[in-house]
Formats: sequence, C-alpha cells, structure tokens
Amino acid sequence: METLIVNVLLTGLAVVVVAMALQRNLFGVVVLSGIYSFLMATALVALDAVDVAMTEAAVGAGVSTVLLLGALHLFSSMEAKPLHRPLLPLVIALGMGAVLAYGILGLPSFSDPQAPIHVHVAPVYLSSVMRETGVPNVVTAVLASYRGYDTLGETVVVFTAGAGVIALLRRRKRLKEKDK
Amino acid sequence: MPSILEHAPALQVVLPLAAAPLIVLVRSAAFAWAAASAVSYASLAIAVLLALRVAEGGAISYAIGSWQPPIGIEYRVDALSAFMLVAVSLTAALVAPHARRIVSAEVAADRVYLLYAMYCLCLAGLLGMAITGDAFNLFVFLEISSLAMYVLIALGPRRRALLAAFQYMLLGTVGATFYVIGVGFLYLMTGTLNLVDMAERLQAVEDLRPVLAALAFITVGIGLKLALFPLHQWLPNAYAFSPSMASTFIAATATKVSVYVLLRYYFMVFDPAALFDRLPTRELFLALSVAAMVTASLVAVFEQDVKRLFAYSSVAQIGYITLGIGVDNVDSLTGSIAHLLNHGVTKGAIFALLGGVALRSAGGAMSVQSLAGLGARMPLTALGLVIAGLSLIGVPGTAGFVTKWYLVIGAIDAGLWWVVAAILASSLIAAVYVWRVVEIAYLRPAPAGGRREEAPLSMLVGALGLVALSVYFGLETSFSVGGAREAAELLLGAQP
Amino acid sequence: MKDDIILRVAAKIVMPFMLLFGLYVQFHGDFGPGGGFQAGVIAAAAIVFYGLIFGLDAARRLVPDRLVEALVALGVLIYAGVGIAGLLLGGAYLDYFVLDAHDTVHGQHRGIFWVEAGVGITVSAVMLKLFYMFAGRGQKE
Amino acid sequence: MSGFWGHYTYFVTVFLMVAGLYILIARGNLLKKLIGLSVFQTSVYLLYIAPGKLVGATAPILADGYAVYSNPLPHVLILTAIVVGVATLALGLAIAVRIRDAYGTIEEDEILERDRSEPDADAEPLARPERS
Repeated sequence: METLIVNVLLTGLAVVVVAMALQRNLFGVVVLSGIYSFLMATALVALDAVDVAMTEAAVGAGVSTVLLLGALHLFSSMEAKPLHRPLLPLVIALGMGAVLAYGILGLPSFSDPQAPIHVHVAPVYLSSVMRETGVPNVVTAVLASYRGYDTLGETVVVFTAGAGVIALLRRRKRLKEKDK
Repeated sequence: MPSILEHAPALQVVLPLAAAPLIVLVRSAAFAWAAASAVSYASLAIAVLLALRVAEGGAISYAIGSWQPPIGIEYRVDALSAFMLVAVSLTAALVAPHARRIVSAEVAADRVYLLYAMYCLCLAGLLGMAITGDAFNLFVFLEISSLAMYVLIALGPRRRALLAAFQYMLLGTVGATFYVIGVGFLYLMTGTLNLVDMAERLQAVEDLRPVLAALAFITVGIGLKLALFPLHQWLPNAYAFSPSMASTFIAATATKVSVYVLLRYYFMVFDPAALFDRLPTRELFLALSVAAMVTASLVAVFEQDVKRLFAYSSVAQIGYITLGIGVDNVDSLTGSIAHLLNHGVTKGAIFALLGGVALRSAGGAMSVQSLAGLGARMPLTALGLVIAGLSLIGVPGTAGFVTKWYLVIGAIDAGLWWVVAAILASSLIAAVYVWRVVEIAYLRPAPAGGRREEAPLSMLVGALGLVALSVYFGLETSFSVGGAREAAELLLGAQP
Repeated sequence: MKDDIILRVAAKIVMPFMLLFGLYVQFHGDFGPGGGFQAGVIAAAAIVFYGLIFGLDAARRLVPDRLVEALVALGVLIYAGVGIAGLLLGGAYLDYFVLDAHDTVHGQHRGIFWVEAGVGITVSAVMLKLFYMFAGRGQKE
Repeated sequence: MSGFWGHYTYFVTVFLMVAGLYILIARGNLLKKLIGLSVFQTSVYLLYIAPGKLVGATAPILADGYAVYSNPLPHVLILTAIVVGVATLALGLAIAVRIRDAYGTIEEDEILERDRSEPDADAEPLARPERS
C-alpha cells in the first residue's frame, strides 16, 4: 500500500513535468512548478521524510513560487518560440538518462533493509542519538550536531544568496549629481 | 599556544567564512578591504603551518564537533590538500590586499563591501573544498564558492558580465548537481560519505554499475567546474567580463581546486585498478587535454579581447594540468600538480597586471589593440606581462618550464611521443599569442593623447609579486616540485 | 489590497499567530519536524504577508532594511560563534559537548539551540530581504 | 519487491532529471531555464530519499512503540540541497532581473543579438563610478 501511494505520486510528478515542458505561458509554468513542489512534498511525506517535506512545501512551493511570480511580474509572460530544432539538448539529456539508468540497475531494490545505507553509519545515529544528544528527532540531531558543519555551510549558502541579491538588486541612487 | 594550533584545520576555513558576515554587518568599504586582506594573510599563514606539519608528521585528521568519522565530518590534510591550500591562499594573499584601487574604480561605492564579502566567501569555499574529507561537505563548500563567484562575475562593469554570470550559473549548477548525483550513487553503494571510509568500502562493492555511473557523473560535473575541454564554454566570458579583481582571483584559483577534487576522487576514492582499466579513462583524458592545449591556444591567437585571449590560454593550460591524469605516472602527475600552483601564479600575475591597465585606460572593452605603446606608457606593467608570458610559453627559468619539463619526462617515460609533440606544438602556439601581445605593447606607438602613467604602487606590488613568484618557482622548486611530487606519490600509492 | 478593511483586520490578527507558529516550529524542532530553517521561512512569510496587505513601505517601516541586513549577517555569526565557543572551551570546532562543564547531553542541547537560532535568524532575514528586493524592483521610482 | 517495480522510484527519478535538464538546455527563455534547473535539482531529492525509505518503518523521530525508522541521513543531506536550490534560484532570478533591465529581454537569442550590435554597453549606465 505504501509503495502504491509512492508510485502514484511519482507518476503525478512525471505528468506535471511534461505539462511544464509543453506550456509556453510562463505564468502557467510557474503555477505548474508550484504544483510540482506540492506533489514532491506529499511524496516525501509518504517516504517518511517529514522534515524534508515540510521544507519543500515551505521553500519549493512557497518561497520559490513567490520569487518566480515576483520576477515574472517584471518580465513578459510569454516565452518566445524556440528558433531551432532542439535535437542536441535532447541527445544530451537522453545521454545522461542512459548513464543514470545504467547506474540505477545496480542499486539495491526499493526498501531493501540490507542496503548499505541501512547497515552502515545511519544505525549508529538511530541507536545512540538519545544517549549522546537527548534529541528524539534524529534529523534535527544529525543536522545540527553530527553534521552541524554542513548546516553551517548551508546557512552560509543562504547568507551568500542574500548578500548577493543585495549586491545585484540594490536600487541605484541617481549618482553623483550633487558632486558634479 | 599549542592548543589553538591544533585547530588550524578548522580555522583555515572558518576565518574567511566568518569575515564575510562581519563585513556585511559593518558595511564599510575600508573595513571590508582590511578584513579581506587580514583573512587572506591569515589563511596563508595557516596553510603554510599545515603544510609544514603534514611534511613532518603525515596526514592530519580533524573531527569537527568531536564526532569521529564516518559519523561526523572530518577535515583531512594530506600532502595533496596541503599543497592546494598553500597554492590558493598564496595567490589570495597577493590579490586581495592589492586590489583596492581597481575595485573602487570598477564597482559602485555602495557595493564595494559586498564584493569583498563575496571574495571572502569564495576563498572560504575553495579552501573548504581542498581541506574537507567528506563528500557532501565538499558539495556544500563547492556551492558557497560557486554562488559567490556568480555574484562576483555579475558585478562586472559591462552588461555582458550579467549574461556571462547567468550562463556560468546554469552550467555550474548543473555541474554541482551532477556531482551530487555521483555522490548519491557512491553513498547508496557504501552507506558512508567520508571519503577514506568510502574508498575502503568501495572495494567490497560487487555490482560496479552504480560506481561507474558515479565516475561518469563526477567526471562531467567537476569537469564543468574545471573547464575541461569541451565543457569550458562558460569560462572565456566569465573571465573577460568580471571585475578585474574577481577575474584575477578566479583565474588563479577556482578551476585549480576543481582539478584537485577530480584528482582526489580518481586516485583516492575510486579503485584505480578496477576502474581505470575497465574504461578508456586515460585515453579520454589524453585526447581531451591535447585537444584543449592545441585548439584553445589557436583560438587565443585570433582573439581580439585581451582578457578573453588569456582566458582561452587558461583553457589550454588546464589541458596541461589534466594531461597528468591521462599519462598517469609519478612524473607527469608531479607536473600536473605543480602546474596547479605555477599556472595559478602566472595567470594571476597576468590578470592582476591587466587590472592595472584597465585602471589607466578609458574603460570599456580591452582589445589587444588598446595595449599599443604599453611598453612606453606603463613600462613595469609591460615588462611584467612579458615575463609572465614567457612562463605561459614555458621558457626555461620560469615556472611554466618546470611543469612542462616534468610532463615531457612523464610522457617520454610512458612512450607517448605524440603527447610530447603536442606539448611542444602548444608551446609554440602560446609563443605566437604572447608575441602578439608583446609586439603591440612594445612596437606599436601609443595612441595620441594617451596618458603615460604606471599603475598605482599598491597594485603593482601585488602583480609584480606574482610575476616574481612565476620566476621564483622556475628556479627554486623545492616547494613547488617537492610538494607536488609528494602529492603525486600519495596519489599513486607509491612509497616516497 | 490596501483598502480592503477585512484584509487589513485579518492581517493584524493573523500575523502574530504566524510569528508564534514560527517560534513553535523553531523550538519544537527537537521533538517534531521543523527547525531553524523552516521557522525562518514561516516568520519571514508573516512579514511578507503584512507587506502584501499594507504595502512594501509599511513592511519596511515595521522591519527596516538596515535591521534585516544586520540580521542576515548576525545569524551566521551566531552559528560560527558557537563553533568558536567550542574551541575556547577546549573542544573541537562546533564541539557542543564542552558547552556545559558537567553534562555533555545538556551541552549538546545548548549547542543545538543556538545554532538553530542562528539558522532561523539568517534564513528569516534573507527571505524577507529577497521579498524587499524583488518587490522593490517592481515599484516605479 | 524486485525487477521493474523494485526500481520504479528510480525510473521516475531518471525521467524527471532528463526532463529538467532538457528544459534547461533546450529553452531560450532565462526564466524557463531556471525552472528547468529547479526541476533537475529537485529530482535529485528522490535519488537520495527514496532508497532511505523502509516499508513499514516510520519517520525518524524516536518514540515509544516504534522500532523501525527510515534512514535519517539522506533527509539531512537533502535539506541542505533544498536550501542550495532556493539560494541558486534567488540569485539566478536576481541576475535575470538585471539582464532584463540592461537588455530589455530575457530571451537568450535576442540578448546575444544585442550583444553583437552593442558589445560594450555598461551593465547599469548610472552605476559606474566616476573615473578620477
């Protein structure tokens, strides 16, 4: 049953992406990308990743959509017709897909408890987290403590984006008029 | 203070990392410059200290948060990463403190402090990539340095900087995402993210298909970041249109650190015996490197914009660096790794000198023709360009020669005579484009009404310092070649 | 939307609850889903909501640009500072065990609390700043 | 759980990645490119998260009465990836806004066309500091 729910949601994602590629009205594309994020968040809940789902809902469906709409407000809302036949991009994308498909065929099956990721490192977090940190949400404990340095980096990434947007979009004053 | 020295690996990255928010908090251009200079010098000091300690006592492992690897994130300094840390921070220490004048000439006053903040982030990201022993942590620092770089490029004075930054952002993010996919495969097959642990556990992996896919994704992903031919499309415009200070720093460091990442994965994570012999990896790298060395040099010969000319030259020089992976013996890898440093200082010198030229010219594009009469107008700058140009060609007595010497020895050792021929051919083409610049600078008269004014002293000191280094590493090779050889032996698992 | 009385009243009532929910997500992250990142987004959304109803300038008066930019930097400094505190107390960088002299688990709690606070501050400030910047571009001078 | 259905989550992941990359490369509109990039990045989440799921397990928040939990480590990694994704999107949009200001369009062909006709235009005519 769980597997069925996951598979249905994933199929929905694929359908939305196809619609996104075909749609030329950018407003429609942005709305579809919001739907895509919501479906993704739901799929993540079904996959037990509640923290990730909450973040994807807030960020993917919320912040990203708002940002895209805010930017769209400044642009023309129709995409121009592509000028050339997009054959090369198709070849590149399918080539990547072929390598991916080759790789995944060797991966452990879905929900295989003997897969390497379930027997190495992760069990240590699950078994010692209460003793070592006293935090029952293992994701929070790993995020903020065991791999806290990644999270420092992640905060710096957000900071970089913030400072970068300030540098790029700060309104110019009418320069130097009084100096001249 | 032995206790604080114990924490040198953490401070190496944290100092520039913490400088950026401080700069944003204070919002002053003068403070930003001072802080950026201070962390650049501090980074160099720490990197030298780490290199000395590694040379004495072998690899240093530092468990962040006191969580032992592979549970927590490990910082790992070995001969290769120590070399890289010194290479990056050395150029940083010569670039940032000396860029004050050109930054305030090219960037609006209320954005100057943000440019320095981005520089600090970029430095921290690059150092973090070089020092971390964790596959995912590497991605995080890759993104920090990349995002900072996109902003730095977009701050360029001409509008083409914006498109250059955007295109680099698309390709760079695809590259980083490819890297994450590759790491995902490796993680799913080993259950760990620690690179040392991963290497051990990969040996027990039976189904190699995901590992080969990981190899492909990491190669293409990091190849995009290091401008591996033909994935270099983003590089010429990104170098040409960014502010002078940014192009100097990026040209000297960014692609080099990506090469370092590739070397680390190829020789210390993947099992070379199992993977190199199954796939034509060596042949691929030989072909791509030679193609880069020859075609990019040819493009440079016909390029009209000076910064783009030297950017294409960088693509060719990256070919020399990746050549060592293809030849795959101690001598050639020594040449490759030494070139990470040698080309860094040489190209850093050239872009720093061009920054001085930009400051004294009318602005706008810097065509090769606009260098006319440079020998008379800015004699020291022109002389510096000549010397750094000689190092690009690989004339004896310069850093570039040392690199090519080891590459040639390695290629001869491997019986690859056509590679030797390609190295010589590429050097000849380099002589052509360098001569084109020199000829215009010395033999064409300066345009009437042009100002005769040398670059300001503060900028000259940094630029000529880099020029001096590109001669110094051509004569005194105990650090450059010595460090590179130790790193190469580490990579190949040979006993020193 | 500025003139719709219902929206204005609703905004004034709802906004404190959104901020409160943000705080809940921030500090309940140890026990349920959530943490500094999600809380930061929610807190920023509350101000963005206010800005959408009352106008960008009103939001800027409520939370001025200077303050937001300072907070953007402050969060990172708090996080990096926790790491430095670990160093000064004799541990490794970001070592939370040493943050409490007697009880390592308590030290972990303390460390996680402060770094999550740092994340929350930077994320909420950056999200708000993004809104200011992009919305500000839309306005005519 | 083997064969086709055992790998179904992976197949969808591959499809989403291919589609995202295709939109990114094939389309000339900068906004559409960014959305393609975002789909591409998002699809990677599944590559990490789906294998972490164990059927019958619960979310990794320890509580009495549960013994089997899904793997928390991929969740942590992907949280970071989401943040990186939105940071990239924000920066990309900021650059796109500046491109629109400077060129009057966000269609790649038209931008390149304008670059050819006017290669040396300033990024922001008013922003360049005076030369001394």
